[in-house]
Amino acid sequence: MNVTEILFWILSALAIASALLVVLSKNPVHSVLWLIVVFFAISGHYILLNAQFLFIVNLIVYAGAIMVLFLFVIMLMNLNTDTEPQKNKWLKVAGVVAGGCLMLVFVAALKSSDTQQVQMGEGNIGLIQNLGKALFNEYVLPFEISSVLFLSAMVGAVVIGKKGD
Amino acid sequence: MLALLLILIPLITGVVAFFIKNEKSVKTWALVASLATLVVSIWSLIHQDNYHSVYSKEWLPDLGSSFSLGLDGMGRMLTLLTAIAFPVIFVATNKSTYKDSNQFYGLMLLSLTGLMGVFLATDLLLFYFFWELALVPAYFLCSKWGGERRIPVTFKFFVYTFLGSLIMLIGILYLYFINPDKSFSLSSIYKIQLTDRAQDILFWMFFPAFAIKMPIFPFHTWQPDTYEQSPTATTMVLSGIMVKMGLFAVIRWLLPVFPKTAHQYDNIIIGFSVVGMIYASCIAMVQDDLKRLVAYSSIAHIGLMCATLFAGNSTGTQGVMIQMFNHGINIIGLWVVVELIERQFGTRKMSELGGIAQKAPVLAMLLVIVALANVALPLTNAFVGEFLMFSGLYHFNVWYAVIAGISIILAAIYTLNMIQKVFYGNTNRVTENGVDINWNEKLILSVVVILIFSMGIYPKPMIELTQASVDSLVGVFK
Amino acid sequence: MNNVLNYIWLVPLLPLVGFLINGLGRNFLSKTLVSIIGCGVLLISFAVSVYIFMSVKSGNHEVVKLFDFISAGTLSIPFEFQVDALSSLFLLIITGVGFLIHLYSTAYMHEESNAHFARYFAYLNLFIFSMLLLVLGGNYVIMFIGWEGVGLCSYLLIGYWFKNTDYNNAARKAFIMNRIGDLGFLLAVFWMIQQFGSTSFGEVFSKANGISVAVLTGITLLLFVGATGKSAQIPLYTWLPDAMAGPTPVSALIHAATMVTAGIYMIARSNVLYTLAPVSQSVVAIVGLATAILAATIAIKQNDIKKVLAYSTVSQLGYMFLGLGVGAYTGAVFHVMTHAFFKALLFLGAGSVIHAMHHEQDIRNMGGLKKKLPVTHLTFLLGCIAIAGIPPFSGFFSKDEILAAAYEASPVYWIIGVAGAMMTAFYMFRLYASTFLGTFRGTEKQEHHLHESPAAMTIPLIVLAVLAVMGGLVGIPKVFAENAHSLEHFLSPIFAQSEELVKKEHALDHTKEIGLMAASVILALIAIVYAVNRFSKKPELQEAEGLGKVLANKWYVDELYDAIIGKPLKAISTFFNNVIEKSGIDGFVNGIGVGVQYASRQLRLLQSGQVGSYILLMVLGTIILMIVQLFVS
Amino acid sequence: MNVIVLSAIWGVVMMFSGLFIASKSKAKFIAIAGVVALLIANYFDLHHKVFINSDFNGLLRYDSFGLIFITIALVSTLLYLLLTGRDIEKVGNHVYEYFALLFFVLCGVGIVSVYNNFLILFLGIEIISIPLYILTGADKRNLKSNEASLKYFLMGAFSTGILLMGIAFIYGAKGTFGLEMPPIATPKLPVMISIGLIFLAIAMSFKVSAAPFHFWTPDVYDGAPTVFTSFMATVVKAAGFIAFVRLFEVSFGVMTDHWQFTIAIIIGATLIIGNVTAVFQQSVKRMLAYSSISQAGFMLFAVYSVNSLAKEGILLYSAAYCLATIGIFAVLIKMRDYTFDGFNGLAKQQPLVAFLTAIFLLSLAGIPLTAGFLGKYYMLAAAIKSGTYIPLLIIAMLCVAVSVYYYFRIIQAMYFKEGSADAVDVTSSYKGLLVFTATLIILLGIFPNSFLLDWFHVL
Amino acid sequence: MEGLMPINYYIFLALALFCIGVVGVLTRRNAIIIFMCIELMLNAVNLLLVAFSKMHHLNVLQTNPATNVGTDAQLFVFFIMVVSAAEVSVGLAIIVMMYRNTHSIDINFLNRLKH
Repeated sequence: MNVTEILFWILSALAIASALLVVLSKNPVHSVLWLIVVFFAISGHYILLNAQFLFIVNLIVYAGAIMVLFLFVIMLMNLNTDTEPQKNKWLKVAGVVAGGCLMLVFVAALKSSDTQQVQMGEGNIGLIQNLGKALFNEYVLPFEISSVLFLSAMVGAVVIGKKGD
Repeated sequence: MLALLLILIPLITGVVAFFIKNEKSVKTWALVASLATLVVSIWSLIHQDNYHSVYSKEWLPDLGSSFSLGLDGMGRMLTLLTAIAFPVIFVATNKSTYKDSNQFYGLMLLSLTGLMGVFLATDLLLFYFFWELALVPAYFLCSKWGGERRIPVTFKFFVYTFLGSLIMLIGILYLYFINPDKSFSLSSIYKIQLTDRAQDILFWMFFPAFAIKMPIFPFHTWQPDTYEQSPTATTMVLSGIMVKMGLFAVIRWLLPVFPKTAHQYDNIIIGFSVVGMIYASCIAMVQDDLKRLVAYSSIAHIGLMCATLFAGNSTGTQGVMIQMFNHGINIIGLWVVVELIERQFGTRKMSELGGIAQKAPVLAMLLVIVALANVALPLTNAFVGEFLMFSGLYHFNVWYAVIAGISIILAAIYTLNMIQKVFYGNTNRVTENGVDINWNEKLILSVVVILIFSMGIYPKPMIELTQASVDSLVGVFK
Repeated sequence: MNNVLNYIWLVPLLPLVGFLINGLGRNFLSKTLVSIIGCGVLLISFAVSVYIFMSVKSGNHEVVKLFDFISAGTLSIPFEFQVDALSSLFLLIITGVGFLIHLYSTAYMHEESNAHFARYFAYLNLFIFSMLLLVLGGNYVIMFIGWEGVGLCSYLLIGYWFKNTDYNNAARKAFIMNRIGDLGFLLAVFWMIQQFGSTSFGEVFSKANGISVAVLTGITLLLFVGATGKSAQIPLYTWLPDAMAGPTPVSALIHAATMVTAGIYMIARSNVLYTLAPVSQSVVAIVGLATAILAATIAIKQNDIKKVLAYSTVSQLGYMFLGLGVGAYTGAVFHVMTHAFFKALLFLGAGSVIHAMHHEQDIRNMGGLKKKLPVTHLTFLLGCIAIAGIPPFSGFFSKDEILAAAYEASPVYWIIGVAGAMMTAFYMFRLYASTFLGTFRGTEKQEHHLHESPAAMTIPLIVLAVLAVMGGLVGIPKVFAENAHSLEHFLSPIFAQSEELVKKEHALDHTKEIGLMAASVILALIAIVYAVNRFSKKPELQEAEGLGKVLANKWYVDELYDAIIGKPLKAISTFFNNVIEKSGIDGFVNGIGVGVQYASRQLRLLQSGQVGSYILLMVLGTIILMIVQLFVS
Repeated sequence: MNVIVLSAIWGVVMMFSGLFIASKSKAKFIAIAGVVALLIANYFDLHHKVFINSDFNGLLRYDSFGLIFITIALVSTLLYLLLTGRDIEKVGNHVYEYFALLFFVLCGVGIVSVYNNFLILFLGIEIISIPLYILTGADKRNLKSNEASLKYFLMGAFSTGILLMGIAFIYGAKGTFGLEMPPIATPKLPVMISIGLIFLAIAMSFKVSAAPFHFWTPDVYDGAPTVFTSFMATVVKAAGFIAFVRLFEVSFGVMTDHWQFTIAIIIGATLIIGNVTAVFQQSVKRMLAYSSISQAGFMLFAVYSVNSLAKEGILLYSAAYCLATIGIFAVLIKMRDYTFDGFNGLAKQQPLVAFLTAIFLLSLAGIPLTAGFLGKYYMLAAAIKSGTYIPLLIIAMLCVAVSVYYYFRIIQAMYFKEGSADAVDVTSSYKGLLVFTATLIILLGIFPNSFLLDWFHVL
Repeated sequence: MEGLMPINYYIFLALALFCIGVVGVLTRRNAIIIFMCIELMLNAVNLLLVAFSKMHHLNVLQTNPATNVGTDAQLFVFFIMVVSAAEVSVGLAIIVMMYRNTHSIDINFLNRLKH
């Protein structure tokens, strides 16, 4: 029971707990905050796995930009009070049951699979230097493509979001 | 070469017909086209050599299919029947007017193309193509120019037959993959050695398509409605020729390929057919609508042919062969009469007609002759066929022949009933100012009558024409 | 080829030509022309037949093959004519009597309009043609062609006055009854094909010995079914009386002289088969006898002049079958001949009466026509005597030959037969008396118009009368003179094979035979005397009671048939049409369509529009697929 | 590669020309010019002449299969723009942006038809989806359009999650994102691959709208502006199939017997739901949505049986399907009323248009002499060749018979019913193009080899 | 040695998060929250991918110390983040548009299109 494992367990527990709270909390704003917590926990895992680059990106892009965006939208629509009326109870139950079943199936399928080890702590593939090389050598094409993707997303956002027509 | 012509002429003329807007000229055009086809098919009777009767060209190489046509005895006979039928139809319906007549005659010629193709194709996939192509124009003809219930009725007819052929399509594909030299050509398919199990499955994939087309009991319910609703010209095509497609297909593609299964289930099929004969005859007795009556009588006749086919002895098969031709002629004759009556008196209800014989003696006489041919009176063509068929059926099993024989009596009952109700007795307000038929209608009917008697008195040429086909079929079937 | 028999095809061809000319030219030809053609062709073919008859009499006979009719696989049916004693004899009867009746018709049908007159003669000629085919046919198929042809012609001629629905019904009934018989015939033919591989008489009879009796019995019985249809025997006899709807000459020709005897001809022709199948022989005999009695009883109470004659025909035919059944083939054929003479005579006489009475057929409205129609009266009387079997008239010889043979077979036959004969005598003279004797009972308008018929009608009467009187002399039994039975001698080649098959062990001794004859004659005479006294004074005008009523209504046989066959058939057809077809099969087919529509309406509801439920369904689908993928397959 | 690059570039060009050109109506000409340019670029692609020459470390794989499909897609797009370009202007104000987005979609289509790596697949699918979310919602005033767009977006995102999960498991099993799968030694499939396979299958099924992941299709097709529905239902969907087939051929082709049963279930469900539900529809547009589901059911046979026949077949089928559907939508757009009764008596007013519509419908129904028949034929042949369950085929056939019902309803309405339906602003060039499309369908139906399939072996 | 972890832990953790996300999608009605749950699912995938990358890295490490196997997975995660950012921008735009027109982002009111 070394420190890594302890951290692992704590972060996992945190991630799952706050994920549950995202789903459960009535108030959208709270959900957003809890989701940010989840992201932090996951970033913690990235640290454990020594994926530093992803750790940074995750914090900046997700926990930073994206979630703030969400927050803005929610504020904009002033949904901060728990205005959401109750969904049909049976649908809720069905949803939960379905999700549970999905999990069960996963577990049933995977429990018997041979377990391999994951390298924690060291290993330098997660470092920016390494990833940058890879990204601009063999992965330059997807990089370009993703630029097109952004372009289209941008155009779309403009088309949709532009007011007054 | 001639084989190709038989398809090309109606195809091209048919397409052209769509663009001839003037009604009179399109009628003439169609008539000329059909006569040309007739000339070619008669020509093909004279030149029976390879060069004239076989045509083959590469078409879908990687599907193992080729555009190959061939004329054998049976093919010659049926193409001749088709080629005779269309001019007759065109002349007989000359007086009746169809809106958008250019489309009407165009479609008629296209269906002629499809029928010719079916009888000529010696490649299974090509056969399937034409099999469908004959159906589509018929569908349009029926549901554009038909009676008031035409749309649902013809749609049922279309889906019913289409479904049948779809199942057949699966069978065709299986046959193709079983076939060692991956080909659809008739010769190579005849050579396939099928396992019993394969035969069983495939047989039941092919048979329904043909059974629906013929149709035999209990797949027949589309037929009376369709015949009743569709314009008589189309009804003639459907009942005179398209019905023969089913029988032809059984002879050409079913029995030789799956002889074992055919033997195995012959009793079931013959049983159904024979039951169907009695059943249809009974129903025919209580019909009031001429078209329905003829439709049911046709079902009964077809039942006999199908039963005899599966009895599979040379006598019976020979009977079926020539009966295919004769039944075509007779029933077209009947439809012509029905058409003339309906056009003149505006009704097909026997209960509303009567006493026409006084007003139209010639029509009456000709109808009586055709009707008697329909009940297979000796010296009419149908007698020869039915005699041989019954004899064949008798060889197969006495009791089938006996039961089937009852339908002879029933046929006499409903046919004479029809004659009496429509032509004899006293005139009523519907028929009181009827007039006799004019010369070209007389001409048509007398052509039919002449065919009836010549085939009835001297059937030898027809028998010799189809002899070879019969022998080969029976040979395989043994 | 100088052999006259090779010109046999002329005999049927001529009537056919007549038919075609009259039929196609019916709108152009004048009545005289039509009559000349109609009768002329027959006269010629009669001449040819006489010629052929002579050459046959001089001992040559052969099978003339015209062309291949049907040949499929092993089966080959040529279009061939069999010219021998039997057929040539029938040729004479058909063409001869036929000619007379044509002649008679020219006058009888004279009121008809041109076209219909021509149509009548066309039909008549066509009938003669088919009848000739029937008797000339060299195999059963050709015979069958004629067989159905005559049925068709009788249909056409019965329904000749097609405006009248009853007549049409009668015609239809006749055709359908015949069809039932024909089915039997046809099946027999198929059976033959199966057994002998051929239908030619020569081949069949030569091979017949080798075939098991059971099969032969079956074949012969089926053939007999055909005969009962054509020759109006139980159970298919009811059409014949109705057939009287046709013009009287037609009744005379078709329903008395020729067509109805086709059955007898056919059985006589296949005598070998019957002789080899004793069971069917006795069936034939019994049915014949039963018919004879039944018809006779009915005839007693009929008031329609033609109906009486019709039933008497049926019963006479019964006698002929009795004869065939007991192996007296010659006798049967003999009776066919004589019967042709006197029954044709009687019908034509009746026709003459009806003509004179302006289509009055009910004998209750006749009487005392003796002086008004002398010729008719005389000839009719002769005919009655002949049919009653009083020597030396023709009927006596032929009938007695049959009865004698019947006695040999079993005395019971004889007794019943004689009873029948007695009844025959009774009703014939009841008819005669109430028609010609006593006082006139019709309207004075009719009385005013009463007149003897024209020569064209009386001449045939006279000729036939002579034949009816003399006809018997060709077959004088041994009792009176050794081998004076020229007919038997003439026909012997036909029946030779059967003769040797059954060895006649004891011929009836002469004294006994004479006794039987005497008995039958005396009984007949008693019946005659009683009938004449009874009906010349006061004919029965009131409706019959009790048994009489039953007889007057023909034992209600028609009603019975309708009840057990007609109605059920109609019912079941309606059931098929309305229930099984519409609701059952078609209902099922349409039901599929409806089912799809319904399913569509239900499946639509899955598309609820709710994203939540969509995704839920997707997740469920995922789960199911995973289970299938991971744990099932 | 040319096509991908050029389409992306042309998208940008459209955007900027939007800034400089005032009139809307110019847009479609630029776009058409663009597609023509793309066709030329594609011509070079076909002959392996690439402008920007660089190796993609096996991220892309140019084979005849993908190249031919790109050609089909471009031709279809060209026809689509020619037939319905003018109707795009009617949708909203951002005409140039719409065209730009269409070009981005084309770029994505180019990507997914030649991808050789899960990463590219993912990006390609996204690059197709995101513009489509927008185009679906393009008609901003129309609530249906908004709703469709939101539904499409939510479910699309969800399916993306599933796709990624699948990819993750495949990666976990084999350690690379390359498509090629090392042959499996064990008789039982490793669990991780199994799960990954299922999730990928589900995600792709979603994209090609196969049951039970089809629910978005009717609503989105119905809600989206008809012009864009036409594009979505044809080119995009076909591209989805190409991606699907490629994925299952290259990655899972070695282990067919492990997953064929699962796919068979999807096929059966898709066929039944698609056809049966279409029967009761009243709106032709919505009926076409369901018909596209049922057609997808048939195309799935190609996924089921990954063999050469299947690949030829899916090409032929998608060509036939795209042409016919584009044609029908082109006619539908011109109609005033989208219900079946809206077509009553069209044959009177517009005999030619009605006739051509009939041909398109016959092709969809799979009547011989039309390309639709041969497409179905190839599918069946491929399925039988790779050994299939006869019941499945029977179901397929029954479904075809059912499909005849709803396709022929239009024919019946046009030809056999009385009515005064008319198509608005039908120009002769429009008619000419329809004729051209129909001719293509017929030609493909009679001479598939000389017009399409021979390239498959040549290239 | 120190710092090894069975992969299954990560797998189950990721799956748990994934399923929680699914449950959220199924049970909430607020479009934004549903969208957030989808983001949660994506993050679960990211975590899993990173874990796998390290796993494969370790596997190869024994044979080849200088390997960089596993890089691709981390790059993949990077792309996922990129794409999801794009998606978020578009998605939020759509949601806002919806909100403008109907003043609600409750998916239960999205039922104009059905059947």
